Amino acid sequence: MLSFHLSALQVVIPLLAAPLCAIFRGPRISWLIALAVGLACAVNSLAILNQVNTSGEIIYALGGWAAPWGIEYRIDSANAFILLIISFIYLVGIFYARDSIKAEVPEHSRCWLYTAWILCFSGLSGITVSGDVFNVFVFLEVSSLSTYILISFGKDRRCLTAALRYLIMGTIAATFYLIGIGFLYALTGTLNMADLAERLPGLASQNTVAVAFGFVVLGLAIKMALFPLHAWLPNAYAYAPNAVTAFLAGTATKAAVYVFMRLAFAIFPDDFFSDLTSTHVIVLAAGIISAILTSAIAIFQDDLKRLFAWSSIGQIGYIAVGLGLASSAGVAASFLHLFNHALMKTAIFMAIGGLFITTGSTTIAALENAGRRMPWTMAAILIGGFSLIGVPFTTGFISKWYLVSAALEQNHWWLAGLILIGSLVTAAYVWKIVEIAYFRKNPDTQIVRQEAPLSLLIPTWVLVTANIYFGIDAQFTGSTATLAATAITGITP
Amino acid sequence: MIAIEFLVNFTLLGFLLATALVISRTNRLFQSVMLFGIYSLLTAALFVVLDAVDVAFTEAAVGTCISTILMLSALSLTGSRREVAMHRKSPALALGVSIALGAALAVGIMDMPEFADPNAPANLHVAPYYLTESVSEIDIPNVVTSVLASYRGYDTLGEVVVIFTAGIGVIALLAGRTGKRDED
Amino acid sequence: MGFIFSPIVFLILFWLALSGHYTTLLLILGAASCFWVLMISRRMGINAHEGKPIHLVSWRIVPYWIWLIKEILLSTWAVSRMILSPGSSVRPQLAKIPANNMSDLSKVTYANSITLTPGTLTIEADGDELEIHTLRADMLEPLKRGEMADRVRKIERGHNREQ
Amino acid sequence: MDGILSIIRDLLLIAGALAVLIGALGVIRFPEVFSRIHAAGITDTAGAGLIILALLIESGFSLISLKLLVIVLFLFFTSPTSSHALAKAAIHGRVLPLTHQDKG
Amino acid sequence: MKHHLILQVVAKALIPFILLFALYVQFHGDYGPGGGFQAGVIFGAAFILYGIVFGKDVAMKVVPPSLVYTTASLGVLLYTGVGVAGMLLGGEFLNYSVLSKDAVAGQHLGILLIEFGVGITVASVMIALFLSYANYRVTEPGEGE
Amino acid sequence: MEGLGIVNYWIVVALMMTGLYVVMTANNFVKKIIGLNIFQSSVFILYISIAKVSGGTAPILTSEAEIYSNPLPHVLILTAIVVGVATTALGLALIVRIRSAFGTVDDHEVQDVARD
Amino acid sequence: MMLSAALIAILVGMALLLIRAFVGPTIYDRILAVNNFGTKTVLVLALYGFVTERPDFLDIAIVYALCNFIATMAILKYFEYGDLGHVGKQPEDEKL
Amino acid sequence: MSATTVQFYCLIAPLMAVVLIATLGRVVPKLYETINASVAIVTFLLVLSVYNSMGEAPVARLVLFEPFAGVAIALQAEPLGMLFALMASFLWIVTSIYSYGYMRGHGETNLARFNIFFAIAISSAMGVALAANGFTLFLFYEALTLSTFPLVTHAGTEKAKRAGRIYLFLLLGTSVGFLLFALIWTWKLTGTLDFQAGGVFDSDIGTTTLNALLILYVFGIGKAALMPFHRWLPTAMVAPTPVSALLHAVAVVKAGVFAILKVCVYIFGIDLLGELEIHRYLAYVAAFTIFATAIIALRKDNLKARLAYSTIGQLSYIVLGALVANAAGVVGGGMHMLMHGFGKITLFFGAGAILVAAHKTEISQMRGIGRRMPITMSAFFIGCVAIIGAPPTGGMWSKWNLLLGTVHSSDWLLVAALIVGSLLSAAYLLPIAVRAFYLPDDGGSTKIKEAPVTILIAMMISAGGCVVLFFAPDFAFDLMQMLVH
Ligand code: NA
Ligand code: NA
Repeated sequence: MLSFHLSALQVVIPLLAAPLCAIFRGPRISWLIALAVGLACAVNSLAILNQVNTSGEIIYALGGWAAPWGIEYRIDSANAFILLIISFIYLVGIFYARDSIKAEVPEHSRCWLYTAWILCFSGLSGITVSGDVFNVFVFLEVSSLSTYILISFGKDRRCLTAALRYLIMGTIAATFYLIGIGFLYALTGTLNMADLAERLPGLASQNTVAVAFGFVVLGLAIKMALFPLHAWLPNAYAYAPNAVTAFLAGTATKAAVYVFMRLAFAIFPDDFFSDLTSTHVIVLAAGIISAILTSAIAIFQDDLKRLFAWSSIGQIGYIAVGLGLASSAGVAASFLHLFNHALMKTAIFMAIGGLFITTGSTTIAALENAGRRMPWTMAAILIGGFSLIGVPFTTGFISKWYLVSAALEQNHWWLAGLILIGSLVTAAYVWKIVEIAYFRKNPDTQIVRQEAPLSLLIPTWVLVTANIYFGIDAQFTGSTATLAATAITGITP
Repeated sequence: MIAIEFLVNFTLLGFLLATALVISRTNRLFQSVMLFGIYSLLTAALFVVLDAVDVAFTEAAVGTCISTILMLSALSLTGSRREVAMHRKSPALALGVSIALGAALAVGIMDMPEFADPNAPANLHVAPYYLTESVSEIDIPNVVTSVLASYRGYDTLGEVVVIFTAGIGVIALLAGRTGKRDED
Repeated sequence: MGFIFSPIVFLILFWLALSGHYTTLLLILGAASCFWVLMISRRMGINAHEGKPIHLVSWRIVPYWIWLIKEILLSTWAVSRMILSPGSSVRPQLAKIPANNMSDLSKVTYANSITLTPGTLTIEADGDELEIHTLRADMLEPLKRGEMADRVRKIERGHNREQ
Repeated sequence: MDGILSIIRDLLLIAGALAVLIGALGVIRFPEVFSRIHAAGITDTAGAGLIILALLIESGFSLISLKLLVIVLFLFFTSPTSSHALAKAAIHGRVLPLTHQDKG
Repeated sequence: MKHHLILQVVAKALIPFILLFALYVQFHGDYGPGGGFQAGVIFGAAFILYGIVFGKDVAMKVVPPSLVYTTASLGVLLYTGVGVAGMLLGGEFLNYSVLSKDAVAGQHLGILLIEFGVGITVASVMIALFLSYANYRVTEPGEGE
Repeated sequence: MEGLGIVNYWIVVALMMTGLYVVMTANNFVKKIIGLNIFQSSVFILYISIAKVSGGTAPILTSEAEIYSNPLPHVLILTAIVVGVATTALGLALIVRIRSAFGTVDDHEVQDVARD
Repeated sequence: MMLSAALIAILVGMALLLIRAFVGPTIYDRILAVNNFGTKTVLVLALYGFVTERPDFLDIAIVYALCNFIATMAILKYFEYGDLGHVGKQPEDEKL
Repeated sequence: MSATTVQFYCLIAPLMAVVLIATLGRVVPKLYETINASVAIVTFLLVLSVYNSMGEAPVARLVLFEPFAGVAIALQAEPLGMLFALMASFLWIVTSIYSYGYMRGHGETNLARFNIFFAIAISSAMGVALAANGFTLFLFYEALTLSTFPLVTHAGTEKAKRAGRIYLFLLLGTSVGFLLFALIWTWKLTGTLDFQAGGVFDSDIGTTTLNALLILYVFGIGKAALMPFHRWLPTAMVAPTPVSALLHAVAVVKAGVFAILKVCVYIFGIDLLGELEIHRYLAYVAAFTIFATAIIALRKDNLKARLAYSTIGQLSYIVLGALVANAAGVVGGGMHMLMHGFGKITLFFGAGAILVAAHKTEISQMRGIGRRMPITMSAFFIGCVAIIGAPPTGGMWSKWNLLLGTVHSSDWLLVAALIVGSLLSAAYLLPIAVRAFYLPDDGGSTKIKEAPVTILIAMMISAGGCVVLFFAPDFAFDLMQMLVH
């Protein structure tokens, strides 16, 4: 019986837990509830992946009403994979949050933070599993609203403006999405994804479909911070509490990317994204420009969180490049990088949180001597940085490999070149950090070993280890990503 | 649509447009809030004309009452009673973006099914099922309620969660305290 | 008599007027709702004297209402003429009129009745005087004569006598 | 009977519509806010009252007419309250009534 | 409390009826426009009127914030709980048909309950919003923040 | 007469443009939120216009009517309205806090203060 | 027919009030316009129900009247004290 | 234990040093070099056992992971790799012995970090040597770059950091920008990256593509220091001498030329390479590098700088050998990898010894130093001879084969470059020895004594190796013959 409800449980569990959190309102108990949700959903997401891989697509009719009249959950390899990423990052993030949040958020606010966090997770899960375009909108808003709240818990007052700007941008994005699906509904009379996919091919020549696609893409591009619609992201990541930043960096934009993929490749008619509208060229161009330009901007940042926030936009750029290639290989590369980037970026932000706890600062200057003061924390940042560059033996390398080969498959040698140049620009900012942490010695200061607390180091290193492990043995991730791409594009690479 | 419906429809739309334009031109904050109240009233009345009574009901309660109160609360707490010039930004970019948006939408609506056409795809595919089957499946006259609460009850759950989330957020931002005595 | 004028009766009547669906479930829900509203009102401190809209049910209210409607129509006519006449005939005035020997409820009834009739407007209703704004000096005259105040007092007195 | 009732109804509607129009005109024409409150009052009282009376006739006696009664009663309670509060707030906000104190 | 006599008297007279109207809207959503959300808003609005006329301190004595926070959560729990009940009784999440032997009766029950959940949450959140705004003390930059 | 119907859509477009313009040009955050609301509610009108059926009536079944407007967009917009008001409440709360933290709710001034 | 005529008359009245709301000049003029606009909307809805022969939606008109009142109260409270939650003494010294 | 698994232990063994240093070293800091030396001996023995089993049957491929379908991290010993592995593991023993004296004599700090990264570097070098495909080679090639980076910047001075920056930028830049690109392109074209005798390309691939690929490979392997990507090498001179030895003789640069040889032999295949027009032009670049660096080296007074430019030139000999695209050239290139390794490490040991014992870095200061440090300078002299390629050192055999290779290519320009280059190397190396032994010292060096004994031992082993290789080059020659047939 449980296996029948797996897909629903992924959202129902957090939805039951969040109000409980708000009823008990204790900082400890709310953390425990959040952690329990994480454990349950992580196991659940594994079970879902297993079920999808063994017995195929999961279809769950909510309320017992069959689609298209009711709302259905529809999970294939693609969203099972995304669900896995979100759930595990959430679990590790919550585990990490306890001590990190303790240092940043006053006790009486913590229960609200964890409630919002659980809600955010339920929203992201809901987006991922849903088979209904309007339901996606609803859960997109659940996750967005809770994200604004989470950001506003930051210590720096600028978190408030960051949250507000994100709120404004996010609402415009959601409204664009709403316009898009409104047009689709007017043309087809349905909101169900599978039903839309069936009905749209006959209408592909109508302008309204193209406009609908444009609005949906635009809305999602804002949500996934695709250049040049990324303006909300740097401040949001920079001023949110560290644990929140770590969680968001690994998950928030990912769900939007997934919806983008689903729409562009599975719902709209074949070749709509690529041949009929040539939108893929725009996405590709935005992606590659972003990958290089925002990495270059990152070089000039003085705050680590800001720096890696810019880096995140750049990495989204790589994901967009994979989408823009509009091929099964490209989408597989995007999926893989979604996973890999979640591992590396979350680990980096977690390590930065550790730095903050011990030094009270996240500026690059605070890294002086960090290589010896806090070797484990620093090593985590370093390995994460290497992964961003795409250094071998890290997941980043695997991502780059898939991406470059997807580009070369279409003989875009110039693109492959640009991707690799992007890596060099990335190397520049990683390097800047390495130099200060390891080679700027201040002979006057006594070096005291002050490593971040174990409760922060353990989750960080779990991710670092995964980063290295999946950098060497990419069989699981690679094949899962390929399966996901196959599921979403319908083409076996 | 009968003639009077048309007339009311267009008059209300005209009022809406005029109100929106004045809001966009005024540099007085309070006036904007007041006019936004009128805007909501008009929207809600329009919804009645367009046969969306449940929506009108909601818009009336939310737009006129709650939104106005929220905005006034915000104004009083931000001390924005003085009427300040609010448009210092160069409008060229904004105008450009708005026009681009308008152009895109214009292209979109050209191919849309005729307004109020009973044979538009939206009125042929899923919706007729609700109108015909909800009698036997759910058996309540208000089809909006049966769709809202049952067929798409999951969306409504999401909606409740959204409002709950907003509540949590405002409490966390403004009230902060958990409300537990021992933690004060 | 006391029972009839108790708030729950008004609530139940209100529910029945609104509902229109008299199924068992809805009647039960209605009863529960009325009871619950009563509880909340009590918690809010709205079970005091003025919580009962006695002016709606006391038979003495009927002649008052009829008289008031007549006054409203008359003054509407007067003000309409001012609006439609060319040029400005508006000569506003502020004045104070006595409102002594009245309960709060009667005072409010009086003040609102004044406002309901176009041409006069209660600005302030604290204390034993009402501050009135009129469109034209002559519109104040009937009020100064105190007819309305007497009629308002009469409702209350009558009601008290009945009890 | 229908004929007479419908004539009464129409007359009430005409009167009510006129009251509403004149009230709105007054809100435009009158010189300052306090006078305008008086004009607006015409809509709330005579306008609303007459029109709803017409509708009461239209609906016959049914639950609809009870709801119409609720509306009109509600308006009669709230509209003077609003007018009063508005005037009070205006004075509080130092908007002085324009007065012609001809005689003491 | 003599300073807003008219407002206070009128508000006292109206509030019970507004509250009852809200409950009417709550339970008649099946037959006409309305339902849990609209009812919640009106219920909340009645309370807000009370708070506006009598002051937030009086309002908070009537409904303490901690109570509102709890009821807001309970509404969501009720909604989700009905969904879970559907699961436990052998249907899908939010399948009301299994709540009763008769599918249509089950639907009625389910809709009644979830609409109630919606109403509770919305009303509570509306009140919570008002109280949060009303209680907030504005500080100047650098002071207390 | 039916041809006129498209006017609904055109005005919706104009409202959307106005709303977005207000969001982008307003310096005051509260005004931005108002613009956002206009933008959103214009989308609501779009949906409700899609749901309108000529000769139809509100989708509350009665014995007298046969044609009803489409209930589905109504349901969607009910949800969207709630989402809108939730966003507004949260946005305004953020603005209130911004006032406390920066001493202003003007976009430019906040940026100036934040830079110091 | 007469119903429709009355409806149109009210729409014209609404247009006039809209002008007042646009031009002001004081905030109280605008509040007045908004409040009165609300009352007119109530009438429009009541009439419209009868015009389209579905008068059973008067609940909406009730809600309008209700919300209009509450919103106006909120606005005026705001203008008297700059604070919606406030209750207190009326500042005598500021009175005329 | 089959040879197949032993290959893996060759990689793991150096990492044992990391574990031991990290655990034991903290307790007994003096054990660092001892650990390193013993682990180095173990590693060498393991390599030797693989070498022994190779004659009987080809060593089977050992697949460690398969990150992508068809592309695995895999090891497979083949002749060229064996030669590299033997050389690297043997010289590591010598370097460990040497660094014991040097690091302590020179008062260096952070020895634990130094030794750990040294061991990782060797492990990476083993990975490069035993890589069964281009993918694995690339992985270990990058690991080598990263693990040597902390060694280059070891001093922590501004100069060291600048050097590190250039080091990382050029090596990572070329490898990520060109080499990775070339590999993925190759994979896309052929579906494999396995090193196959005779190359992997099908006949239907256009020559333009192949030309472009060859360019990408040759310049992408920045460790081979072909001009214009040679700048990292001289600047990396700031590193401690054992590191320079590692960089210049054992691991880094050798990994570069090794990779070029591998690409030429196993990816392109000598025959296909010969058909590509571009190989000739690339050979000219190598020839130019030989000539230009020799001129620069002549003008350098700093000993390590002169040796660095010498290295760049000598590497280009090997690249030239690979690019002339004939058997003799490849044989010469492979052997020169070995011979130059022994020769250059001796020279660097010498430079380090002079620094430790006499605190001198400039050649002009070294007059008469040979009489104070006769053992050091004798060894140094042998190293010079080996680099020049004269008897009685192994360098003669490699230069001879390279010459044969150029002659076979019938390109007289290349022949001339080779000969002139050797003459020039004599011109910049011999004067150092001559100055040390035959010019009177300038008086200030009376206190100079011979270098610490471990340094001397190391130098004697490496210099001895140069001579031994003159008499016993057969094993290397045989391996190279296996390679080209
Ligand atoms: Na409903
Ligand atoms: Na009056």
